[in-house]
Amino acid sequence: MKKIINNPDNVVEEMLNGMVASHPEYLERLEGFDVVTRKNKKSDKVTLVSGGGSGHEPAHGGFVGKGMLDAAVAGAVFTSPTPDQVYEAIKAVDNGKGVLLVIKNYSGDVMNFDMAAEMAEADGIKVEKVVTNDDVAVENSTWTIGRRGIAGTILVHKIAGAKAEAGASLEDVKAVAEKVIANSRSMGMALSPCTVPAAGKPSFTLADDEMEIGMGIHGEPGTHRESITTADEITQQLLDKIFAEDIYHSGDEVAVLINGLGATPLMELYVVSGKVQTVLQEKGIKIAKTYVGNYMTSLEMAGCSISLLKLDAELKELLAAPADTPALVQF
Amino acid sequence: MKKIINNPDNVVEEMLNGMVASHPEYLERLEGFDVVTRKNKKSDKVTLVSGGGSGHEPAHGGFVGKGMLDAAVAGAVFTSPTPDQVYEAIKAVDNGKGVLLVIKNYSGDVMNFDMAAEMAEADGIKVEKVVTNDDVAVENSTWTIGRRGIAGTILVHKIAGAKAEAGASLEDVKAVAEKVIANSRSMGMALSPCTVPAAGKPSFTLADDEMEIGMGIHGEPGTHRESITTADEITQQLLDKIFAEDIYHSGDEVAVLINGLGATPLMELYVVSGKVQTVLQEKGIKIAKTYVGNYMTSLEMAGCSISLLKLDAELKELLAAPADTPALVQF
Amino acid sequence: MTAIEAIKLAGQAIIEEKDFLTDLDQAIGDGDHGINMARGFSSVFTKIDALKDDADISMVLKTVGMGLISSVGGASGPLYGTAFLRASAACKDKNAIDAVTAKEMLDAAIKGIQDRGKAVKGEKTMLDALIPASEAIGTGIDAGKNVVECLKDAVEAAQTGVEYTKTIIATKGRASYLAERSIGHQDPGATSSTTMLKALYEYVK
Amino acid sequence: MTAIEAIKLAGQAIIEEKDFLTDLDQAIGDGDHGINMARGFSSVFTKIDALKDDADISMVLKTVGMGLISSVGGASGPLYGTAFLRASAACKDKNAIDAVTAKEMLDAAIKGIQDRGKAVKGEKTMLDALIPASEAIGTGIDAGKNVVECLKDAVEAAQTGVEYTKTIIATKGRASYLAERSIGHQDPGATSSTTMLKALYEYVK
Ligand SMILES: Nc1ncnc2c1ncn2[C@@H]1O[C@H](COP(=O)(O)OP(=O)(O)O)[C@@H](O)[C@H]1O
Ligand SMILES: Nc1ncnc2c1ncn2[C@@H]1O[C@H](COP(=O)(O)OP(=O)(O)O)[C@@H](O)[C@H]1O
Ligand SMILES: [Mg+2]
Ligand SMILES: [Mg+2]
Ligand SMILES: [Mg+2]
Ligand SMILES: [Mg+2]
Repeated sequence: MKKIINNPDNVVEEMLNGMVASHPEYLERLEGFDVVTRKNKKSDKVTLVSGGGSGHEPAHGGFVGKGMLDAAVAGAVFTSPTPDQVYEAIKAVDNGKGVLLVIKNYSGDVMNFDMAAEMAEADGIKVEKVVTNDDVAVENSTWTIGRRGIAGTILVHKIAGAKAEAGASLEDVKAVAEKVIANSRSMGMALSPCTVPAAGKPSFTLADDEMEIGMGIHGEPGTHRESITTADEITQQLLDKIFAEDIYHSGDEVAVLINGLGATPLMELYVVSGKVQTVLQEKGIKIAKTYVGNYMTSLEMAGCSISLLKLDAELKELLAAPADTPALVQF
Repeated sequence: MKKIINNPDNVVEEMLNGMVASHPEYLERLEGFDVVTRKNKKSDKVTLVSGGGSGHEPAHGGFVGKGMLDAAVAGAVFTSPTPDQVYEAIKAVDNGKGVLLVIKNYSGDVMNFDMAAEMAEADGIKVEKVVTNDDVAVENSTWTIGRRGIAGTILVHKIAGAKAEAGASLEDVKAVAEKVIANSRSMGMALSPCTVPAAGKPSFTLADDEMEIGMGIHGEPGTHRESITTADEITQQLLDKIFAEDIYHSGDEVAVLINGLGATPLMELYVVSGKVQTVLQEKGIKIAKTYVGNYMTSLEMAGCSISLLKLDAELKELLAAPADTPALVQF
Repeated sequence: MTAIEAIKLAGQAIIEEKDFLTDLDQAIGDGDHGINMARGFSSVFTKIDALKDDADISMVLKTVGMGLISSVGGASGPLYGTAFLRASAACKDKNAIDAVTAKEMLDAAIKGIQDRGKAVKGEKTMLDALIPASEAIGTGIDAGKNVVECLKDAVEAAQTGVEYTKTIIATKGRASYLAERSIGHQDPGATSSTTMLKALYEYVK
Repeated sequence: MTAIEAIKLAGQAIIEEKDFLTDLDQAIGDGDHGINMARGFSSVFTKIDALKDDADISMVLKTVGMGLISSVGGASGPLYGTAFLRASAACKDKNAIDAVTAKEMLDAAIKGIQDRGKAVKGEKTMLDALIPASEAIGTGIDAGKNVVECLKDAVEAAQTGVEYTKTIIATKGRASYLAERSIGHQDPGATSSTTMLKALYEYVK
């Protein structure tokens, strides 16, 4: 395991300290908790709290700021934060307008955030929850726990955050978050695994000529493994799986997120993005906005995910709205 | 070699196409050349052209836009662009106010940009050059070719770009760029090498417990190799080398750039940044602004560099000025 | 027996199996189950050490439950945490645990896990160790066995349950993403449940 | 000889040595010298194929120089490009190259490389092959040798120069960053210069 860290058991603490110290204009640490909150809180808006295991940086602390999240809760690496941490985050940001929890669909995240919501509600805080589930690598059926939440979650932060910033009610912020969730899908692949610092060894192993398709952002094994092929073929394969969802059609307008998993050169992400643009154009799908970079990473995993979000007028406007956070600035 | 590409011989072309297609609001491709230019050109300002080998993305194309560069020229991977490409970039952006070339100090870059400047001057275009040389891993003496230009170059783009955007003359823009160069120093280390696509094999090899100190951003071997140690010790070592330059003293105010080399998790960069903040604080050096992320990468190299820039009132104001580019937005 | 000693043995057994549990979770999950549970029990140890000497069994279990909830995270944190809290409630004011109380406690724990996690038997979770264990205690009670004998049967049933998890597809938890490919692997949570039961039995036997 | 054929042989020799040159550059540079030069000559081939049949030596060399400048990049692009342009100027209107002209051309090339790169002999660059080569031609001329004999001596001198680069510290180019650690490695540019001289000699001999 090669990492620039001091101590696997202290890495989240040091990372959070470093993050807050690096961005004092944006972030504050909630004393005693693994929670970062927005520096210049606005007191008259619905607040958004998200979070999850650490190791996905800049998610989620990097998206705390104007027009996105009000607080992010950081669990141990790849492990959902505990309810008390989430509860403290909710209490820290609530201003009476209500709190929306943006939860990625994993059993652990859902249960821990649920417990926190119960604790906050017991205090009389209005709490609503949305659960993101954009990862089409995983089957969605009543017999499974449903699709996972991956990079598409960032688009929920962006759009629901903009809605809240604009002064919408908790119900309306939740509704627009649900709309993003319904209209976004993602699919990913990896060239290499990642190593949880405390585990000290990679989550899976791949031969020199192999890639993993549909793995999870916590190093969960993928749907299958195959020989590495060209960027164009990889991109087409990921897009085909997304298109199989029957959401994106000719004439639609979408946002695209080409997400690096942590160790992917931007050069490669741009090659993929170029192919995505071509394929969508051929399908008659218009692209309103493309994001390319590391948004929801998996430590030092090499690989990428592609996310599409179908836009309507409301989503398009909110996506374009200003955001001012350490990891995403838009004006 | 594991990469998400189609063809090593075509990767720069596809990358540039993908970049421009992904950011049509910011970038245009100069037809027939490996040059990206700013979309909404301002006709009454000094223009800035930079560039170098590819493989350092987002540098330099990602920094083309308002308040930074007007054009970036992309050479083959890790190879300086040819004079004709640079010449075309100069011609494309010049509006009569003059062009500043921001060149990283490598024999190849200096010679190719020099030739381009001669060609443009022969056309009657006013051209000035600055050569960045922030890398303290390399000795600077009259007997060597001097220090290399690495991540600190981005701070030149930012500050000289802001000066130009504010309407300063070519002489003044050049002067402030020189001031940044005189006051910025960087030092880097790597946990892993990188592979030039056309070469197909890594630039150097490191044992599982080794790190390379002071390597170049093109995979040039470093000053030495040692056993991997803690993030705190690595950070201290890099800072010690920077402090040996006798530029940064108690009472000074600086900007900090913690630069990932391409495959470094943001988590690790934040651990390093946290330590940098502590060390500077102990030395009585104030930090005006910290940047953390992938700014000047080396393909999929794992590792980081630390850059410091000593600020005066002018530099501080220009650093804080707005920028709107694919890779750096500030308002 | 003192409840604190028993918990310490269970926790130590988990900490000893940390790497094994993590390996199991790497194969079909995200490779943190051992790390999570070890972190949880380290934190629990500090908390029970701070308990008054006269803390009763219910109080100890409540401390364990709260401690796990606030330190484990992931899926197993709320599940085991809730399980210990419910077991605590099921033995309120008891100073000794007979077989019937043991079954009541285990059933309460199982109910808690199901309330939170909505899983049933056969979904490749900790329940596939715990439900058979509870059934075995029931059978033991019917056969007139004492609590130690019942616990012995429970451990055996849980171990059989762990073996059974190798044969089935996961439909709850992170392993469910693997569908058919989860077959052949034993469930980390069922394994850690069995480890704790076994430590308890070793202590009382 | 036709100049085009000679250039093609030199270029092919470089393309054949692409991996070797790149390996040399990986050791003390950035590992692209072979890639750069091979890309350059591929581009040059297209350009000289487009030349009129009656193109003279000077015209061919000019085309090579311009072609290398606009396709190689890095340090070697401007250096070799300038070298060929200067050699072209030095043989203007000549239809055959005798030993004296050959030396004039090589000296012009060397001067071009020095104008651009500011290096002298002993800095571990291509000059450590080219300058001895020129000196050897001079000695050959003094000894009354013809152009082929002179070229043979030039190749030998260049090869000795390449060996010599192994023994010295680089003070120009990317290898200079390595200081003492550049010792023991031969310079990629000196090697490619020698490769081209050798191909030329093989062609004319
Ligand atoms: N819904 C559920 N009901 C019961 N047990 C579950 C459920 N989901 C997961 N588990 C158990 O949790 C274990 C995984 O725990 P752990 O690895 O600590 O959490 P995570 O999956 O969040 O990383 C699984 O092996 C399984 O036994
Ligand atoms: N200033 C210089 N003068 C002469 N030759 C030089 C100079 N700098 C570099 N070289 C030559 O260029 C070679 C490297 O070329 P190449 O690898 O293509 O360029 P780069 O160093 O830009 O990657 C060196 O081996 C050396 O022979
Ligand atoms: Mg987990
Ligand atoms: Mg080069
Ligand atoms: Mg797990
Ligand atoms: Mg080179």
